[in-house]
Amino acid sequence: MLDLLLGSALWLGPALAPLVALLLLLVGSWPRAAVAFAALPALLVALFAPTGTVDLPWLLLGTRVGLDETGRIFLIFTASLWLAAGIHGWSYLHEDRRRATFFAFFNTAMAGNFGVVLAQDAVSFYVFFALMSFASYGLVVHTRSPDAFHAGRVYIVLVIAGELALFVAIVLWMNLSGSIYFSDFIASSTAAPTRDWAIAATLIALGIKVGAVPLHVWLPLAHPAAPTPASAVLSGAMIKAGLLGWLRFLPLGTAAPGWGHTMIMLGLTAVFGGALIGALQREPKSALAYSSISQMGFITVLLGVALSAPEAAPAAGLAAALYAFHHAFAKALLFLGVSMLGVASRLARGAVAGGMVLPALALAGAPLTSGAVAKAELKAVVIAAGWKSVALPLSLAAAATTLVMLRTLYLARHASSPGAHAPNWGMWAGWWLLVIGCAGPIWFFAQAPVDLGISFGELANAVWPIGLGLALALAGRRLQWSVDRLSLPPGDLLLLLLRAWRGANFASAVRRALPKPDLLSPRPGLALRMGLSRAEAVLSEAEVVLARRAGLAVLLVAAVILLAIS
Amino acid sequence: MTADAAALDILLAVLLVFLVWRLLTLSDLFKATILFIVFGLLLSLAWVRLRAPDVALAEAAIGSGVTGALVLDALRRLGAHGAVDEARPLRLNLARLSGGLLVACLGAILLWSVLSLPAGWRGLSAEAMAAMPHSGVTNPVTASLLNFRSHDTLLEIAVLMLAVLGVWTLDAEPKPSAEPAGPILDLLVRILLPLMVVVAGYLLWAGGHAPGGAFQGAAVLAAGGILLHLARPFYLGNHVIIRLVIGFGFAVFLAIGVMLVVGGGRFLEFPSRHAGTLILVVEAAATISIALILLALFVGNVREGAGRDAP
Amino acid sequence: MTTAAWMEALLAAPLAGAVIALISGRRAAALVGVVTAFATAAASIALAFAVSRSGVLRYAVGGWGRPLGIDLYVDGLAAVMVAITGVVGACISVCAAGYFAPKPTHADLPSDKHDRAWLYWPLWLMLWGGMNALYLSADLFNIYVTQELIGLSGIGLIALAGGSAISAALRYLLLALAGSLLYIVGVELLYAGYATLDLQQLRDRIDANPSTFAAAALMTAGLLAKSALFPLHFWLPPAHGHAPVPVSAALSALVIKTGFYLVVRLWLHVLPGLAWAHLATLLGVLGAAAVFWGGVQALMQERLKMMVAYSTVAQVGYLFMLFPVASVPEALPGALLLAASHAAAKAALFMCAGSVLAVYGHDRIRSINGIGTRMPLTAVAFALSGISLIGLPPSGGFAGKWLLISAAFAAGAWWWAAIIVLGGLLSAVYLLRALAFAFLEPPIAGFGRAPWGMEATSLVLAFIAVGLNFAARPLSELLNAGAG
Amino acid sequence: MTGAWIPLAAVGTPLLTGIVIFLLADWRVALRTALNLSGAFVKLVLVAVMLRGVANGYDYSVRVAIVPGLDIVLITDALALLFLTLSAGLWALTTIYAVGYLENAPHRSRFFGFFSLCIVATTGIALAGNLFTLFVFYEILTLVTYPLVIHRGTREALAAGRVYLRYTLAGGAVLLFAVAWSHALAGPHDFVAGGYLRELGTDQRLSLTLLFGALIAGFGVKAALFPLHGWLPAAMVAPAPVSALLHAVAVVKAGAFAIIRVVYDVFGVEFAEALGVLGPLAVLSAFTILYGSLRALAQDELKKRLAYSTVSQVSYIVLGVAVLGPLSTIGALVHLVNQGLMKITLFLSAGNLAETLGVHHVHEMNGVGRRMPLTMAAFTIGALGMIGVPPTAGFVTKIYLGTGAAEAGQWWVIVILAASSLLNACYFLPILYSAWFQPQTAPWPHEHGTGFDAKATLLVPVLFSAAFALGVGLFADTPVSPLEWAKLISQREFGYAR
Amino acid sequence: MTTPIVYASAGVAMLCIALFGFLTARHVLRRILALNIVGSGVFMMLVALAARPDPPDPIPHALVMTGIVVGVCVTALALALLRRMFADEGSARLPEDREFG
Repeated sequence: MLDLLLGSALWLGPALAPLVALLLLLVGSWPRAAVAFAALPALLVALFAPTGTVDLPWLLLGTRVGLDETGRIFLIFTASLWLAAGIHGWSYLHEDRRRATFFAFFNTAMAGNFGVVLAQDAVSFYVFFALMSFASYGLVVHTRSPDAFHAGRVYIVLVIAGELALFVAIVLWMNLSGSIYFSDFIASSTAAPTRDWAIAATLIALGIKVGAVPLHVWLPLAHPAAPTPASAVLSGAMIKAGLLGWLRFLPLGTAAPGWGHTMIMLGLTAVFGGALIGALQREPKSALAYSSISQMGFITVLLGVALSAPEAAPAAGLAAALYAFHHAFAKALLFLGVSMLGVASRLARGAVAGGMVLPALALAGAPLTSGAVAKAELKAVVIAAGWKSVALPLSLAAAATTLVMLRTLYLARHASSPGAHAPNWGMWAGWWLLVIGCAGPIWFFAQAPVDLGISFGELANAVWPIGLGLALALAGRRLQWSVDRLSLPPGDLLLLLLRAWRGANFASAVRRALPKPDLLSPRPGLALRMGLSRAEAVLSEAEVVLARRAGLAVLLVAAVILLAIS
Repeated sequence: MTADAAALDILLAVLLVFLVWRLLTLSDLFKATILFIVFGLLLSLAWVRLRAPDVALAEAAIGSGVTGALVLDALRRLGAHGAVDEARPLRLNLARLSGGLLVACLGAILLWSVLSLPAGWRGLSAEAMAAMPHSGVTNPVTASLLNFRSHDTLLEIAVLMLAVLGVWTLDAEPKPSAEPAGPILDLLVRILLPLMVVVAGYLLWAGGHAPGGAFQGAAVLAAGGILLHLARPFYLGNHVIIRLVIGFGFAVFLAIGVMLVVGGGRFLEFPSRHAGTLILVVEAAATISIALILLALFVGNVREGAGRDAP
Repeated sequence: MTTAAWMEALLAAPLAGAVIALISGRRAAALVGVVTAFATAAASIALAFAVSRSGVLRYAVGGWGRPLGIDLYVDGLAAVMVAITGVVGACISVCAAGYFAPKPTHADLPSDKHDRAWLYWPLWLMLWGGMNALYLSADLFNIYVTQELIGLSGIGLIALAGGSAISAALRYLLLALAGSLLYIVGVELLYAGYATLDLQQLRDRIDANPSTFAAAALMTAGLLAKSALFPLHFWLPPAHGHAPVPVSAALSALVIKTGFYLVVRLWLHVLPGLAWAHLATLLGVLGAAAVFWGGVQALMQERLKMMVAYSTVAQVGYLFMLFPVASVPEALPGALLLAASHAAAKAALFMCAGSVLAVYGHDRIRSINGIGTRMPLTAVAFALSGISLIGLPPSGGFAGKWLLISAAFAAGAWWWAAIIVLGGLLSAVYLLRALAFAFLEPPIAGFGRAPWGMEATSLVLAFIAVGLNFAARPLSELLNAGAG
Repeated sequence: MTGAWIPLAAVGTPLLTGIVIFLLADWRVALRTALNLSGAFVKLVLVAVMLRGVANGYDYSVRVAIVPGLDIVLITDALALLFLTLSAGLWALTTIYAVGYLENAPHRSRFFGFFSLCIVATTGIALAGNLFTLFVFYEILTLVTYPLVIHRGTREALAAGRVYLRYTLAGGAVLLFAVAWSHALAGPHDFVAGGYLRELGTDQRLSLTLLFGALIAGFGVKAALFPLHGWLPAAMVAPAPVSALLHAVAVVKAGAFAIIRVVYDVFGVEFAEALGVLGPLAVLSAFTILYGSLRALAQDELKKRLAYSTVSQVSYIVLGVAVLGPLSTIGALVHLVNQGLMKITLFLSAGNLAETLGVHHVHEMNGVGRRMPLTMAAFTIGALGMIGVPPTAGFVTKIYLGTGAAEAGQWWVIVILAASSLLNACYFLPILYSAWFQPQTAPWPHEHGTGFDAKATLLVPVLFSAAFALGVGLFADTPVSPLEWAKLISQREFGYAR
Repeated sequence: MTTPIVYASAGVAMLCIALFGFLTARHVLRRILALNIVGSGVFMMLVALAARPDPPDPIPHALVMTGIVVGVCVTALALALLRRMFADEGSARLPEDREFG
């Protein structure tokens, strides 16, 4: 009993805390600010709680929550990001009259996100995932601008699609394994014909959240549309929920080479496509969003490798978690920086700019950054799994990342976010928290007793793509390629789709296609009425004739009766 | 059976059929009605030939007499316009053809039934004869009517009452133009009326042992009333006296029937010792009622001052 | 008291009441009528109990016995019919006491007729007595006389309404007379063949020869004309539609059933020796045709009373669907239950129409908005009796139809079941079409009041019609008591 | 059994309430309300007693003979109680709601009288122990709901009532025929888990198939299966509590419940499968699901949209029945309750909007979330549940239907479920979007009062039902939840069938 | 034995002719006459039947007498109705027969 209570408190509490904190919004002035710290329990649990699981059979269809090592990594960065974004956001939005609304959605999404990390069964995962996804809609459309609504619409459509796919995936996995617990999923038969369908559904369902090509179209629209703190968690934390889902659902450790290859191809496409399109953006946040697509492409490749080579799966899982960790802090820091850079005072601007270079470098994989470690780990796994051919493109991708980072910094410098105000203490606090998170690993690695094994070769390996990127950027500048002229609006594939659909609004198409009155609802039409009155005339006439021939009728009946009985 | 008797029968039969044919095809309904009365009288003859004098009397008095008078009276009220039927019954069309065929088939079957009857057909005559000593009367027809099948007769009197009630429910009719009674009619009434009352009384009394009985007597009585009405039109209305007299016969009959039950017997079970008396009482009461009923039917629902003119 | 005593009472009481009412005239007729009605109704019910307790009884009127005398005979079938007549008759009497009250309270009877309204009572009691006599009789010719009694009193009652009821009454009279004559021809043929008029003796003596066939055919045709089975129904709607309300109720609810009863008696109890399977089918087909014909006609009527009258045409059709499945034991109870609930429901419906007529001054279906608000009792009665007529559960109509349908299935003839079901739908269409207007807002202001007792009586009858749902079991027991 | 009076009392309580209410004058508000509520409460208590008893293995069956061999039978198996509990609970809610909704409306006694009778019929259907009893109460239900549908008395309402009757009576006629036929085939027989017609074997395949078709056609009218659904949107002219009752509790559920009885307890699901009738039924219901959703998309009138949504949703139940297997059975059964809770929430919320703001159409709903946050919150829960968003009630259903379909190898059903959810989202999310994220663009059509949200009598039932709709999903596996009952029933069905 | 047969046959003939007359007639008065004659035809068959044994069977006689009386009642009522209808509507035919010749 005690275990149960303790377990619930430890492993379900973090997810519930943000929801409980919402109650604070109802009360008076100062305690409301505590809403911003709703992620603190999660962080504490992530850092100090033991691993383990607890079963709550009465909840949903039999809930199992708990913490495992992968979950811990995810929870650490997720909670940190939400905490930083919360603190930052509370101050960032202090003039916004919809701040309470914002935090309602923010905390709900936060709860969902933590729940996703802590869930150990498919159903509660699904519940928290939905909670997170739907609540995020409120973040995306927070500004209520047409752009935001457009982005929101695209977002929600894909959320729904993702939910459906996830539903299908869960149903199929449950059918395959006979259980709703992730721990049983792996054991499910590899021979079952539906396994492929299950994997496909999983890839689609969570790929939407991850921003995997070609399901990424919502991401460059939605992430920038949200207020910056929300963008930070969307791009930094929530995007990883999809990744975690992959880790949880996919049968890593069993072979699915076809799917592995597909994922590698799509991942590489995302890596390069995302970066290049990102480099052609006009909005810093759009560029960052594309960068996220690109970065998640790395992880997609990693998981693809794991699926095609089962023995690499454990290492790949760890590498993916590490990469996610690194990307989360870096991307969140960049987003916050974007909102602060344009409006900060000169002195502060330096600090912010400096703060932004750090994650930019990390993303590009510069030595000594978290990115370098993560990338090294990633490449090691890829190479170990026998995918040497992929290693080179991955290195090259760093050049593309450098490009997009440069572009971002360039745009951020010149961007002015309308309505933004000078950073106040809360914003700084959140920002610093992320800086620590971003730089911390460096410190951690520097202190590490083990040899990091950073050889020159590896160093060079890490640096040359950055150099290439810089060179490309400089060359472009020299050649006066006007990025502005070449720029692509965010949304790429979606735009094509939308163009195709324009003028053929779906709803109105449906409306046109279906007959207006119900096919079968009876409308006693004019024809029927006329028919009735005609029938009436005929019948009345018949009765008159009968009456006139009354005797004959009687005799006829008698005759017929006689015939019938004789 | 002698040949001339047979010839008479055949002649009578043919005549009857011919009359029927004529009266149904004549366009003048007045003539047709006269033929109908003649037909009724000839029918009485036929009943006599069939050894049914009671029926013959009833036919003459009621079937021909009263009905004829009623029809003539109705015709008079319909006037010249209403008395003409322009239909031509012989003009054939499909309906008539099929009707004719059906009727012909019916006739064939009925004829077959008549002809196929075994020669020794007895009916219930033996049973009736055996029961006669207990019936209280000696005329088997009276016994049948008022004892064996008294239930029928009770209801029959009810039917008579109903006819009057039915006539009373109708709106009053316009008074027919009062014609002064001729002196001959007046004389006839003066002579005939007492005679008719006597004849009626005789018929009633005779009913017990000879042809006659309540219905015949009542018909004669009613005929007297009709004559009187023709000579000096009067209107009956539905005063309490009239109602009492009309209901009297039926009430007495029913009361006796019920009394017999109360006395421990069955409904209408006349004890054979008192059967004759009871039957006579019933017949007497019935005669008065039936006479008035028939008269009321003839007089109709015409009241002085209450008449409404036809549109 | 014994079965015999109740039989005597049932014969004598209404007739005595009639003659007393006749003699006592305008002032006391209604009182006499209502008292007699209740006494007769009580006797009817008592007879049913007596029969169910002690079985069938043959009673020789006058003590002669068949074949010379006239026998009365009561079995379950007769007792059921008498009981139906008794209960519904009592209700109709109560309704009539208000309707034919000396003071003019209603719109459809011209005021100059009020001084003749009391004639209703002797006529109605005669009618009732005639029906009792008919049901209890075991003699072919006696039955003829009772039919005439019924016919003449019915015609007199219809004529009470005057106006266009006169020609309707005349038509009815001619047809009834023609039917009676055909019947008499049949009686003659049977007497010629078997020298008896007693039903039971005929049953024992009957054999198949042309004149028997002819007799059966002629009698049946005559009876069908009187029970208004399609296509001999044409006289019914004008007559029942134009008669005064209690009269319509009595005719439609009760009188029609006499013809049906006689056909049942004839074919199930007297002539089963004849091979009549084809006839049974024929009657069923005519019944089915009646169901549809009457239903469609009812749907097209503009006047409530006419609609109800045509509904009778349809309902008679159901009864005749008994014959093709009569070999199944459930069929007869089913048909009788249907007859009983139809009697109650139809009487109730006519009274509802009468109430509407009295309150609104007309009975055009399209303009009776809001009777549900103005006359809730009537609306409820209408709805309940409609439910029974349609055959929706719980109602006597439902139980009856259910039994008939079961019988149809048991006889392997599902199509009769289908027809019964479809016919129920058809009746739903026309009844609910009318009923819907009851709820239409805003209510039209009426300008009269329903005669006292009419609304209440219609409600009682409607409840009876619904409550008959639970009568199936006692009814079959009563019928079995009759058979045993 | 000594407890036999309890089911009779369960039927009798609303009956008595209804009759007494009919006799009350319209202005006796307090007395009527007290009667209504005490009736509802007594019924809840009775249901609770029975629930406890049945869980402990008591049997409360009652048998009343109508004709020799033809009985009215009331049984209290788990399935009966599932439906009964739903009806009892929602009766209470809807009654409270209706009291508030119909304040000062005319003909209230009539309304509440029929309302109670409606519950009588529903209770009867729930407890019916044989096909005949089921049919009888089913027909009674038709009759007593008709006055509710045409309660407003407008010509439009009458037309709708006509449509309603046309469908239901035709269905009833088919049913009468079918029930009688079943008696002819197998004699009167009580419901038996696993079915009793299977004793006939598949030799009579044709007639049994036709019988199945006739029964489904008859019950399918109320369950609004595809070609027979036309009455449902038309019946939307009725007052909101009626719509709620029609859609959530009484009518459509009665149809669906009856279909469950037919498949499980008359034919037996495995025998039905052997006859090959489940496949067509599944296809039909799947088509209905999609058709209803597509139609709902095109509706601007809120209640009409909800009505078509019902058409679609009720077919989930039928679909679950038609897919062979314990899991889909659970899905079907639990949806019986879940759909009821969600739909009643939606309808009551819609009623609140109409009553408080005069909002009847989707295009009038811009910004309504700010004006009536609680109502719209309830609506949102209902709508998300309809889509199947976890952790609402609808999600539980879909999971079970989906896994059931997978279990049976009917993969296409999963596609149907997904497609339907998508369509549900397409017609519900725009509503939520306008309500929550759009500013008010036009004055409310008929605003009554300026208080917070709707008045309490309207609001409380909505919130309760919303809480239930959420709760049965969130706490799906608690011991007393509908899901557990559904599992019990499914176990029973498949336990016996094997 | 020939007398009864002769009259019975005449009765049959009367019955059939009158029945045909009833079928074809439109004027109510003639129809009433026709039905009366149909009745007479039946009665003649009955009485002819009764005349076969010796002494004659009294039962058919009783039946016929009852029939005659009932007949006159019906005729009287029919005539009264006819007069009423003629007074009200100006025609001696039933409504359905009025427009035809």
